[in-house]
Amino acid sequence: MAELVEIIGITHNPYLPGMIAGPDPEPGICQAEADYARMRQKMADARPDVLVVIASDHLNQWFMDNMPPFLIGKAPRTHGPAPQEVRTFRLTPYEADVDIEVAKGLLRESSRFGVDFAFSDEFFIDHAFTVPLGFVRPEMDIPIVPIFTNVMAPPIPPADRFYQVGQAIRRMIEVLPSGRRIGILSSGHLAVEVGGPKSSSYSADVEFDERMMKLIAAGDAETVVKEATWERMLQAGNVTPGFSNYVLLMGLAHGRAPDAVGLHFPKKTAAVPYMAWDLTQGDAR
Amino acid sequence: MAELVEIIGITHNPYLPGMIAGPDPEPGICQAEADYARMRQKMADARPDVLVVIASDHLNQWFMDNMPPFLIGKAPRTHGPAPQEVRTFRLTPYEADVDIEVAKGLLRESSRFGVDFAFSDEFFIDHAFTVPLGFVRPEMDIPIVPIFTNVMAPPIPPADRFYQVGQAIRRMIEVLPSGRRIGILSSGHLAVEVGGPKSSSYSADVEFDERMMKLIAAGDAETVVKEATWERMLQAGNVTPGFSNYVLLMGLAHGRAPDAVGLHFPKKTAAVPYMAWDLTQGDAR
Amino acid sequence: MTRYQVDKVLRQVINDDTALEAFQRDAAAFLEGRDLSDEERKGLIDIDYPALYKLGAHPFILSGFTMRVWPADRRGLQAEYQERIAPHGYPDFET
Amino acid sequence: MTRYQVDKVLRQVINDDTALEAFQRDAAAFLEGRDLSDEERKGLIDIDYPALYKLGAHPFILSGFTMRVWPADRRGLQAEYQERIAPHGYPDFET
Ligand SMILES: [Fe+3]
Ligand SMILES: [Fe+3]
Repeated sequence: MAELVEIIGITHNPYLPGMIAGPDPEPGICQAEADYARMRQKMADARPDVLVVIASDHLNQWFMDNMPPFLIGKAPRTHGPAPQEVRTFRLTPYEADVDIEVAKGLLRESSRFGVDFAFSDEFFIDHAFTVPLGFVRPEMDIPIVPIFTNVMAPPIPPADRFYQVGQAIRRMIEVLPSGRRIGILSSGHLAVEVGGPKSSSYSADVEFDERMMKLIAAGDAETVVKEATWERMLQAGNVTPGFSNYVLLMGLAHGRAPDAVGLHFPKKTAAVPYMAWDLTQGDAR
Repeated sequence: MAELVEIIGITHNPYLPGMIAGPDPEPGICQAEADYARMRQKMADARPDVLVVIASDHLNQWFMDNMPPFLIGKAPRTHGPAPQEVRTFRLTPYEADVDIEVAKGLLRESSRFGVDFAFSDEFFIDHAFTVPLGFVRPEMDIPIVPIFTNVMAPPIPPADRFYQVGQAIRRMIEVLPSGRRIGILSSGHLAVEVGGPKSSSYSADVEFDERMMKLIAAGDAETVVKEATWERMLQAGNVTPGFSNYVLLMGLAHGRAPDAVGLHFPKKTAAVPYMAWDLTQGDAR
Repeated sequence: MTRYQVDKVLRQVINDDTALEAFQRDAAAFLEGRDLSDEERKGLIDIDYPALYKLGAHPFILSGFTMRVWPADRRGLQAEYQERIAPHGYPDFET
Repeated sequence: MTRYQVDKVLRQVINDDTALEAFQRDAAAFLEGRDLSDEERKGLIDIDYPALYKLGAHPFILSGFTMRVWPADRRGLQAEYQERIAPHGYPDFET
């Protein structure tokens, strides 16, 4: 049996690494840096053998010619982000081994737990993976298992399906024959708009951000699922459905309130959330 | 509410159309021709507005770079088979409109019923679709909704998942807002070997074929699911997992015994099965 | 329903340098044979992003495409983009 | 685990006439830069289908590939194929 040791959710805002590294960061950015350093420490303290990373792809790779809602990558090694992302955001590349045994184990168990994962033997990871990995494990020394979710190309699964899939992944991990210590890292969004009329240089909907993070902090998955409809998310900002990955994390945590959670509003970019569940001491369900 | 009016399962053996059209067909082939003419008449009598066609792709299109277990096609029109299939088997092309409203409806409902369909806006249909469509609706005048299943690239979903997905599709159809009359056409295999040591010029495993068709005739889905493991199917012939689509049909029929079922063993090719559930008169569950 | 075909063009131009060059050399030729409406074709050829936005092009790749192929000075393009699409609100971009 | 890369070659050669021509013109050049083991590379270059079968190439596309590229007389190839791979039984072909 594999052991789930830590669940961490952060943003994959591709501007954030540059803002942190840049000259004279504003207080909100310094706060993000400190928060994410804490997340890095948390994951290190949990001593995972493998990081299951749950994130999206920004139509860089999976497209509407064959768009799976949930896909597991199982090539031996992976890297990212895409060249045009490096160009646009000046991102640092990330490379890691894939833990094929765990990837195949999850894939094999998935049907039994009612989830239909697509799989891929040839893929890369875009900034939704490389940005959070760069924050939480810049050493690039822990093998990963990438799980891609469709949050970009409608129709995307509704929030309750993300919640159910999170619960199912938890159960799959619990029956994996490998004795691995498994850390979960996921990235998503709060309210963000890209390519729409709203500016992307601040939270696109502070009310949505505060409301949702409050519900997450309280472990109130039921209300999150009820309120985070496609319509409400889109109204908050046209790429806000990336929020769905946080709902999946709530499912992975079986609805328990996180051990650490926070939200900051830098002046020049989208809100910066974090949430973490520490599971090494056992998890009161 | 849409209405499910007929479910038909036949083979997609790409040699069969040529054997039927060829000079001096043997009695087993004449029998197949008569059986499949009956299936065509049954579907015509059910007067479907749309054919939901459940079949596989032979690595012609979906590959292990992005292999979804279940995918719905929703481009406005489709055609097939692939050029190299036309060349190899001298198949007649098939072209049809796609009923986008029904395709999108199923896709949208799927999460609610616990199925994670991938979707595609750009695809073709290979011989697994065009052969059965050529038998059952050569007029090419009814819009289709193609549902692709992965039965070629392991790991494929186990038989009980195919059964569950069949049940779920039935429920999705029942809640579709469209008032359409829906016919289901599916193709699969019994024991067949391609590219393995066994010859493909007769059933690769008569015992498997007879056993499974007897169980299908009896509506004994439970035993089918128990016995049609990946190992047993592979032992019967290395592409036998295409049988899984018939298991899905049993799920669609909620385990009821078919109204018509048959099996013939031509001398020079794989066994020719058929199964049909007539639902226009209501379905006793 | 040719919205998918528009998105496909946007994405090819963003992701594939050969496609980008072909598009920039002769957009009409690049689009030939594709199943696009006249409006969509014209919108792509003219890089008329407000028109494409209104027709339901995926906003994420539409903005990436526009930033990539915009032929004139790009200072202020972001602000101008937002302002010019704003009247169209939030068109459905499902394919 | 480079079995996927073998299957990818088989499938390209079957599906894509340009790939077929390139493979037939110079198989070694066609395979350059691909992540294949020495055994797999040699098996592909020599069209040594029993070796590829034994290594776990997908039987369905391996036979399609072999029928497509076999350089000699193809009468009897089907029977010969079955006979020559038979000693290897049923290798796992999961990627
Ligand atoms: Fe994103
Ligand atoms: Fe088949």
